[in-house]
Formats: sequence, structure tokens, C-alpha cells
Amino acid sequence: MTGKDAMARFEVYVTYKRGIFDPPGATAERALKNLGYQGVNSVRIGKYIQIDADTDLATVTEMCDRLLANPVIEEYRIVEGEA
Amino acid sequence: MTGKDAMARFEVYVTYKRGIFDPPGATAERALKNLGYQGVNSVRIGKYIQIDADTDLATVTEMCDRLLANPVIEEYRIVEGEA
Amino acid sequence: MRLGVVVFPGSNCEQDVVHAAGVLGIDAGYVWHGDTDLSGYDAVVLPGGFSYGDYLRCGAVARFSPIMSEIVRFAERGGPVMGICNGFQILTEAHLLEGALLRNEGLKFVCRPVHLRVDGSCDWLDLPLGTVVRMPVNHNEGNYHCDAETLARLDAEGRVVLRYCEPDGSRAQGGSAPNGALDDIAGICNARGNVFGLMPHPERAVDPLVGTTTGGGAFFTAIVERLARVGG
Amino acid sequence: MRDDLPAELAPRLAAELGLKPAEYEHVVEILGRTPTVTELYMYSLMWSEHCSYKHSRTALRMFPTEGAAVLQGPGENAGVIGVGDGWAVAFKMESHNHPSAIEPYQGAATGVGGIIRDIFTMGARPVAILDSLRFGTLDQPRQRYLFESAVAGIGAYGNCIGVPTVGGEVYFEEAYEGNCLINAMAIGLMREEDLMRAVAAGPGNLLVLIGSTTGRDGIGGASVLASQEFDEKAEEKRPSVQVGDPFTEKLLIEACLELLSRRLLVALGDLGAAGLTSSAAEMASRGGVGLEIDVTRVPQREEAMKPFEVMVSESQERMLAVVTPEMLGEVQGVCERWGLPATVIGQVTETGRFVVREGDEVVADMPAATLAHDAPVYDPPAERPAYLDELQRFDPLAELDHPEGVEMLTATLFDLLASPNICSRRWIWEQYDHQVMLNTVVLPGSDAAVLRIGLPGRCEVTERAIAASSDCNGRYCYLDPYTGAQIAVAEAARNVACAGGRPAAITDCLNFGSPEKPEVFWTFVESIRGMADACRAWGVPVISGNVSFYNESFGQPIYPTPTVGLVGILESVAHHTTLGFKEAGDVVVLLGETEAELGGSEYLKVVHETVAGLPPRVDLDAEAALREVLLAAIGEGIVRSAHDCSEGGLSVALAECCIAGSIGADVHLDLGAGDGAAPPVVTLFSETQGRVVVTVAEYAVERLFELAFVAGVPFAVIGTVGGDALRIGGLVEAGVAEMRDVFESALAGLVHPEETFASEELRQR
Ligand SMILES: Nc1ncnc2c1ncn2[C@@H]1O[C@H](COP(=O)(O)OP(=O)(O)O)[C@@H](O)[C@H]1O
Ligand SMILES: [Mg+2]
Repeated sequence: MTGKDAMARFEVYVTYKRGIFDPPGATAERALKNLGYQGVNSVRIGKYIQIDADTDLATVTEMCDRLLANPVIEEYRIVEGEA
Repeated sequence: MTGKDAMARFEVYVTYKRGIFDPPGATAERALKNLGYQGVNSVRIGKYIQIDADTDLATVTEMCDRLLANPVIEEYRIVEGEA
Repeated sequence: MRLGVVVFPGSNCEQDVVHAAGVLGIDAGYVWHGDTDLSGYDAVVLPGGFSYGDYLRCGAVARFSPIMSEIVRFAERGGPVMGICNGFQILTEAHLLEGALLRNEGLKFVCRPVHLRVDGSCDWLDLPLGTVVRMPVNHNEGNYHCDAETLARLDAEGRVVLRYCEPDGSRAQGGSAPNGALDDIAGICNARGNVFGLMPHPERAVDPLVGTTTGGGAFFTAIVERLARVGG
Repeated sequence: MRDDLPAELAPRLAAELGLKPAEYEHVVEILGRTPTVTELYMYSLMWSEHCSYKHSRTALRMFPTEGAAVLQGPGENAGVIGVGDGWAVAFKMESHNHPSAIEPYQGAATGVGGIIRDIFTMGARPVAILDSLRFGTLDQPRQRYLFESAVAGIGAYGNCIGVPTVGGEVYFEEAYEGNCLINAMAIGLMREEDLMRAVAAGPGNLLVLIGSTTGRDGIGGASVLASQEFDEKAEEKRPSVQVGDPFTEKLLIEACLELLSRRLLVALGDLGAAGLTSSAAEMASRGGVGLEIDVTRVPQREEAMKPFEVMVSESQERMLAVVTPEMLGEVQGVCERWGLPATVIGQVTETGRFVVREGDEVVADMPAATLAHDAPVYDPPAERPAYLDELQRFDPLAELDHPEGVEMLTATLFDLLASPNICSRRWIWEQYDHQVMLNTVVLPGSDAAVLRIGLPGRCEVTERAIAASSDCNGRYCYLDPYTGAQIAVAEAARNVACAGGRPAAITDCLNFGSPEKPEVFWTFVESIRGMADACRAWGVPVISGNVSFYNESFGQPIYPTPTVGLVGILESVAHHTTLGFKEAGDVVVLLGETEAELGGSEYLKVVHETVAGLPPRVDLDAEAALREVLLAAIGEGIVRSAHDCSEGGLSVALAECCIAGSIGADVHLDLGAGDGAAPPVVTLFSETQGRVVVTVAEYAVERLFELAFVAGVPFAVIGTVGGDALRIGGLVEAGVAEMRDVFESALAGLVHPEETFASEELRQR
């Protein structure tokens, strides 16, 4: 756990919830297959957000809920590390 | 290392190279500060791509070089795991 | 002389280019992305639109269309190629032009007329330097970027053909550049000068009835004139 | 036949799905047995308000729907009128209010997708979109978020499919705070002989599903959401949000139009609310045939989907075609070329029954026509709302103090120009591609958009053009729904006439609260009566439309909002007219007369924070006469500019003409003298209908006077174009540049106050 004063890096992974259609992912999947990568089974495209901040996990969670992810259709995962 | 026949999950993180202006990231940073999160130092927004495929790391690297990332502006990192 | 206008899945300005060509008396036809043959065409336009929905990255998927290998060969032979908007993005993804087009700085799609200053010339487009033209832009990813070295080279070789500017041709202020492009770059050409890409839409500035502006015609007639000169 | 629903559980599931007990009994009666799960889902959705119009059907019969030009009236996916020279135009408006309130970006985007499919289903190429939007006031962050996201979503979809968004309207009122309105209208163009109807025929013919795969997204989405009141529970309904895929839509447009023009299809229908169920049931019932569908043949993007899920999924970007077995190969070839799956999922039968199988097992078997036609019809009680008396009794002139003198009146004009309901909408339409297809002759920002008629790229342009406008002032409708609805039609018609178009037909989107509340239902019926009377008087039929009920939050209904989308015809595109003043020296004429009508005005709202009084009256004959004079003058080529007076009244109209033309004007308005003198606020801000500001060159003044005089339309020369300020003698002194600054920057300023920025754009990937 990073203290209140040190800069930490939070990595946020935002993806569509299960069951929500992901057109960019579907298009990338088709494109990869067309390029000959037959082993590809599925592609999903989400967001990867790096936040360098002097704050804590609870606050980053709040940021996600308020701004960075759209709770209606997306879910997210936060990983905390060193900046 | 996953064998040629098992399905693996490759997680690809695509980010802008250093020095490339990232408009969504910059806007998110400003917005978070405006929302009162003063501790935020920097926000970068990239792509998080999940590929479930029966293939190997070298091939996924090739996919990134050819399609999933644009080497002129982006760099990427691949993490291999279980599907 | 016949202009080939490439149709990718998701292109949506191909018909506008053909219409503009028609107004200018230029013969034009459609080239299907899945084809591999450009014979019969003397120049190629990659039109605007949203090839493959602009998903993943604008132009990233379209550049692998079968026709693209042929377009690369056509360009290598010196054939005139113009990429408009999404066409410009595809040309950069295909490495026929340097740099890349990022999200607009304001994060908004922008459809409005802009002023452009001619700052360079390409092989077939040779408007007097300093000329100011007005044409609409219509994009979400028109924010041109390249590294410092490339920029210096483009500048030194006079390959920045168009820059966003003020109506009097002076440097674009605040809101005048629609997308935050590096050095206000709106259009560039390759080293040889035959491949030209631009974000604004010249085809929307040809027919006076539906153009708020005129001045786009020169971009098409220039190709014809060049071909007439070299006997294409 | 699968028997998967114990008789004692069936009524419970029915109730959960929104079927009333009597409706459930009716289903049992039709089937003669306990329904299966799949059947219950199918009936409940088809008989939902959204799909069956059970509360509105009777009232909608008041609309005139016939006319010489009408090729297809209400009842199909879109209405169609002939516009001359063998060209026809299909158009329709539809709401996506409830999905957008939950997820504004995707809700608005998929709203555009849905209405576009209605258009090309008819065989028409979509050539224009208009969007009609209502939000709460922009001082609320949530409202800014909804507004920004909805605009971004509409843009993202329309821009991607290459159909220009050429116009629309937006209002910000407290009444829409808990329930925004997102109405989208689409217009398509075709040759008359290409008109296609979604009528299944020919037993043995194949049902082919074209486009996207089917997932659980949007199960019960639009239909469930749009048929229930909107409250906290809305949050729980979230999984039904759908994500739009405009790229696939673009491919569908191209593939379907190619299939239709090559005459490869027997019928084509789009999958909208209630998905496959509705599309198939409607096609079958129109054709009087039966259908059989095997859900295992439907390409699915999720594991273990139940038959009912497949049947009611609202996954976007899908079309259902009826194809003869001989044509199947060719149809699949066309689709493959466009990169679209085209899968046989069943066939047409002669039984008249809608049969659903899961492999060999029958999971639903019912008379097809009962799904589409046997929904109950309700005639709910209507009662005039009690609040109307008090609201209407309010007399703005007597009960309020009004600004006077040049300084205060000018300041008031500036306040109005900056009002979110009046200021420039440039911030919106610059996010929309409004020019693609190269047909947009009059761009957004004028009274109506003008599109020349011609299919893109073929240089097949004609002399003709169409003009389109969407209008509805909900505040007027709140104060008096009958008059308010008439004004909606009147304003749309006036806008189109100002652009040079003769009104031809309308579509509508009727947005109201719960029809089960007598006071709401009364406003609904009154609105229809108002629109119908205006349409009948002017010979302008209603050819399509949509009803959106249950627009309420926490029991509070929105303003009655019967949005009108009107299309008019220009015999010659050369006659297109815009609002901006053109040349110094031109003479400014006011056609029509100003009355003391401040009730419901933007002036009352902005200056006095009051919404009360009687809305302006409508004189149906005077409106028609005014349009005729205008169209005659435009046809003679003497009109330099034309702009109608709407919100903000004459002063705002004059200011808009100056701003658009970048030139001032000197105006003198006769206030009368002594006791009869009109208060300046009436002259400047009254929103009396039936008025148009016209400019003509000096030589043409007399001719315009003649035309007006003969038609009995009040005519007054009120000034001259010129200078760099709008001067209204003794009342207003306003520089054009200052007015432009305020007018053009107001909306952007309200959307992007520095303290917050929560934009959907961040969420686009
Ligand atoms: N939501 C919108 N989308 C696109 N254009 C819009 C929108 N709202 C307004 N406009 C355009 O702005 C102009 C002014 O709109 P409005 O004030 O509603 O005009 P009017 O009072 O003449 O009906 C029109 O050209 C209209 O089409
Ligand atoms: Mg108007």
C-alpha cells in the first residue's frame, strides 16, 4: 500500500461488461483472421489507463466510477504499483 | 509457454510513445483535477487488447507489429496467461 | 485520363469524389478494395469515410486490403495518388506517407470550413506558395503527428503542402486549427512528390451549389494537367 | 411441443413481463393452452405499448393520412411521398428516450441506427438525419453529460455511415431533467418503382438473417424500457443497453440497397424493438402467411442462449429478408462481398402460424397475426389537467414589470441571444457531418435544411429539392396542448416555406408521460387533435410517426412534446432561400402582425423565470396565406432572405438575420400612439405566430406588397439592411459583432464550464 505522500502508478483496465457487444474487437478479430492468424478465437478491446498520482486505491476507484469508466456498460480493474 | 494447441490469453497494452501528445489522457487529467483530485500527476490512456488464441507469443508480437499497434506512435507490451 | 476512386468497406466520400470529378469533366470510376488491378486508371484517390468503422485505428485495417499492394506499386512507379481524410490516414498506416493522425485535440469531431495556406508543392500540385484556399474538414482524427526529424525533413524538402491558417494566410490562432495538428500541418506529400495526403475535403469545395466554398477543384484538375504534361 | 411453463407459474411470469391479467387470459384463449416461456416473451413484447400502440391507436386515427402524393402512409417502416419526376422520399421519426437516459452515447447512436434501418428497408437510400433533443438545464452536470454524450453518439453513428445530419432542434427545460428526449428523423430517397414493403409471401421461401450476430444485449431493451415509467429501478435495467456498430450498418445499407435494386428479395424487414419476433411477425401478418424459425440456426455471439433470448434479442444492425430458394446463392454472394453473414434461419409457410423451433423441438407455435394484431386496444380516460386554469389565467403584461428604454431592452435582447433555447446550435452541428453526399444546399443554421434531389456520385442531380425541419415547443404544449401542437406543425411548415419549400407531409414523434394518467392522456389527445386539425386544414398528411409514453421521472411527466418532422418540396433548387440579410440597401419587410402574446415565451422564462400564460394563438388560414405569399415571392425570385419569428420574437429574428448575414439593419417599428401604444416588450419579444421577416431589393417592394395585399397578409416595410449594428428605433442598439459573439459562444460556454469535464469522448476507444 502506497502512503498518502508518495507518487504511485495505478493501472486501470476498462473492458465492456460480459454480454456487451464490442464492435472494434470483432473487427480486429476478423482482420487478424484475414491476415492468416487462424488460431485467433476472440479479441476484445478495452482501455488501459495509467494514472500517476499521490493518492490511494479508494480514490482511484472513485475516479473510475465517476469519470474513467462507464459503469453502465463497462467494468474495470485497478492494479497499484510504483510510479 | 503455451503449446501450439492450447488456448491462451494474451493481454496487449498499447500506449503512445513518450513525447506523443495523448489528447484523451490530457483531457482526463484535466477533468480529474477539475473534479478535485489534486493528487493526480499524469494520466495516459491507451488500449487494452485481450486475445484468446491458440498461438504463441512470437505470433502475437507479429500481430502487434503488423496491425494492433502503429510503431510510428505507439509501443506495446504483451502478457501471456491462461484463457 | 481516368481517375480511380477506391472503395473500402466503410468509405463514404467515394461518390462525392466521383461527383466532383464529374462537375470538373474528369472521368472517374470506382476501384473495389478487394481487387488487385489498377490498369485503366491514371491516378488514384483514396476517399474519406470510416474504413472498417475506424475501429482499432483509422486506416489500420484498410491498409491490408488487396488493392493496397497494387497502390503501393502504382506509387512506386510514380503514379499520382491523393488520400483525402480517411484516405490520408490509410496512406500513413501503409507507410506511403510519414507520420500519423491522432485524435483531435478537442476530442470532438469537427465539420467546418477552414482556411489553408499552400506552403509547398508536390509533383502534380503546384499552386503558388502562399495561396489561401478554403475547404471543409470533417474528421475526428486529424491531429497530424511526426517526430522532430521527420518534421525537419518535410520542411526542408517543401513537402508540407498545406497548413491551417487564418483567412489572411497568417499563422492559425487558437481556434483556427481544427485539431491541434503539429505545426498546423493539413497536408503533406512523399519524397518523390507523387503521393499526397490531406485532411480537408477538396471534393466538397467544387460544386458551388453545395459547397460553402470553392477552390477544391484545383486539386483534381492539377492531376489531369500533370498527366497531360507527362502524357499519362 | 415443449411444455416448459407450469400452469401455475405462467401468470406470474406474464405479470413480470408486463402483461396485464386480462391480456394473459387472452393469450391462453388464443392458444387454448398454457403458453411456453418463449411464447410469453413474444406476446408480452409484441403487446407492449412500444410495439402495439395499445393506448394510442384510437387517438392516432384522427390524423389525416391521405393525399395525392402519398405512396405509403403509416403502418409500414416509414412513410413515402412522391416528390415529382418519379422520385420518392421516405421518412420517419422515432424516439430513443429511455435507452438514452441510461446510456446517452450508445442510446442516441443506436437510435440513429434504428431509424436509418427503417428507411432503407423501404428501398430508399438514407440521405439525411435530423435530431430533436430535450434535456434539463445545463447548470446541472448530469444534464451536460447527457447532452454532450447524446450529441457525440448521434455524430459518431451518422458520421460513420456517411449520412449527413442536416438539422434538428434542442431545448433545455427543467421538465426534461429526469427524462431526456432523443428523437431522430431520417429521410431517404428512391425512385418510385423501387418502393419495397415488408410483406412476407410465398410458402417455401427462405428467411435470411443478414448482418450482426445475436447476443443477449438489449433483451427487452427498447420495448420494456419504453413501456414503463422511468424511476430508480431504471438502473437495474442496465444490461439491456446496446452498443451501436455503425460500420456494420453502413455495410447493411449498401448490401440491402444492392439486393433490392437487383430485385433479389421478396421482402425485407429491419429488426428493431422486440427483435426477430417483431420483424418476423409483422412481415407474416402483412402477408397473411406463416413462418418457421429454428433458433439454433441464428448466429449467436454468446453461449447457451435460450430460444426466447434469441427471439427477443435487440442486438443491433440486423435485417430479415425473404428470399426464394433460387435466389439464395446470389443473395449470399452480395452479402459476402459486403462482408456480411447471411444465414437461412427458417422459411415461410402457408399455415399462418408462427412456429419457433430449437432444433427438432417446437418451443412456440401461435397464429402469427395475433402477435401483430390482437394486442388489446385501450381507450383510457382523459381529463383536462386542473393546473391549466391557473396557468392560463396568468397575464404577463398586467402582472409583471417589464424593461423599458434602449439600454434595458438591448440588454434583454442580449440575454435572449445567449439563452440556451435560442443561441446558435453551431456547437452541435459542427460535430455532425452535414455535407457528405454533396446534396446539402442549405446547411444547418437556417430555418430549414435544403437538400437537392439526386443520388450521390451519379451526377444524376435534378432540378428539384426538398426542405426539412423538425419543431416542437414543449412549453406551449404544456400551457395548451391543442394550440402547442398546432404551433409545432405551423412552425415546421413556416420554416420549410422560408427555405423555399412547399410543405408536403409530416412525420411525428409523440413524447408524453404515462397514458394511464387521465391528465397526461388528455394532453396526448389534445395534441393529436391540434396537429390533425392543422394538417387537415393545410392538406399536409401524416405519413409516419412514433409514440413514446412513460416519459416521467419520480411521477413527474415531461412537457407534452409532440415533435413534428416536416418535409417540403422545392420545384427548383434555385429557389432555396436562407435567413441571413444579403445586401446593404435591401428593404426589410415584416409579413404578419404582432400581437401581445408573451405567454409561454422565452422572454418570460429568461427575464421573469416564469412559464405561464396562454401560448400564442394560431390562425390556420392566416398561416397558409402567409406561406403562399412567401412561396410565390420566392418563386418569382425576388426574395433575398426569409426568416420566421419564433422563440424570442421579432427582435431575435432580426438579430439572427444580421448575424447570419454579417450586416446590420435600421428598423423602425410602429408601436402605435397614446393608450393604444404596444409596450416595447411586446413589439420585440412577443412570440406571435404567422410572421416572417423578408428582405427584397428596393425595386421588388411593390411586387411583394401586391402579393401580400391580394392574399390579405399584413405587410409592413420596417427597415433597411446596412451598417454594422441592428438599430430598432428607440428600442435597440446592438452591434452585429457583439451579438455574434454572444450568440455563437453561448452554448459552448454552457457545456464546458471550467469546473467539470465529464465527457463521453474519453470513453470512445
Ligand atoms: N440538435 C440539432 N442538430 C442539428 N442541427 C440543429 C440542432 N438543433 C438546432 N439545429 C439547427 O439550428 C438551426 C436553428 O434551430 P432552431 O432554433 O430550432 O430553428 P427554428 O427556430 O427556425 O426552428 C436550424 O438550422 C436547426 O436545424
Ligand atoms: Mg425558424
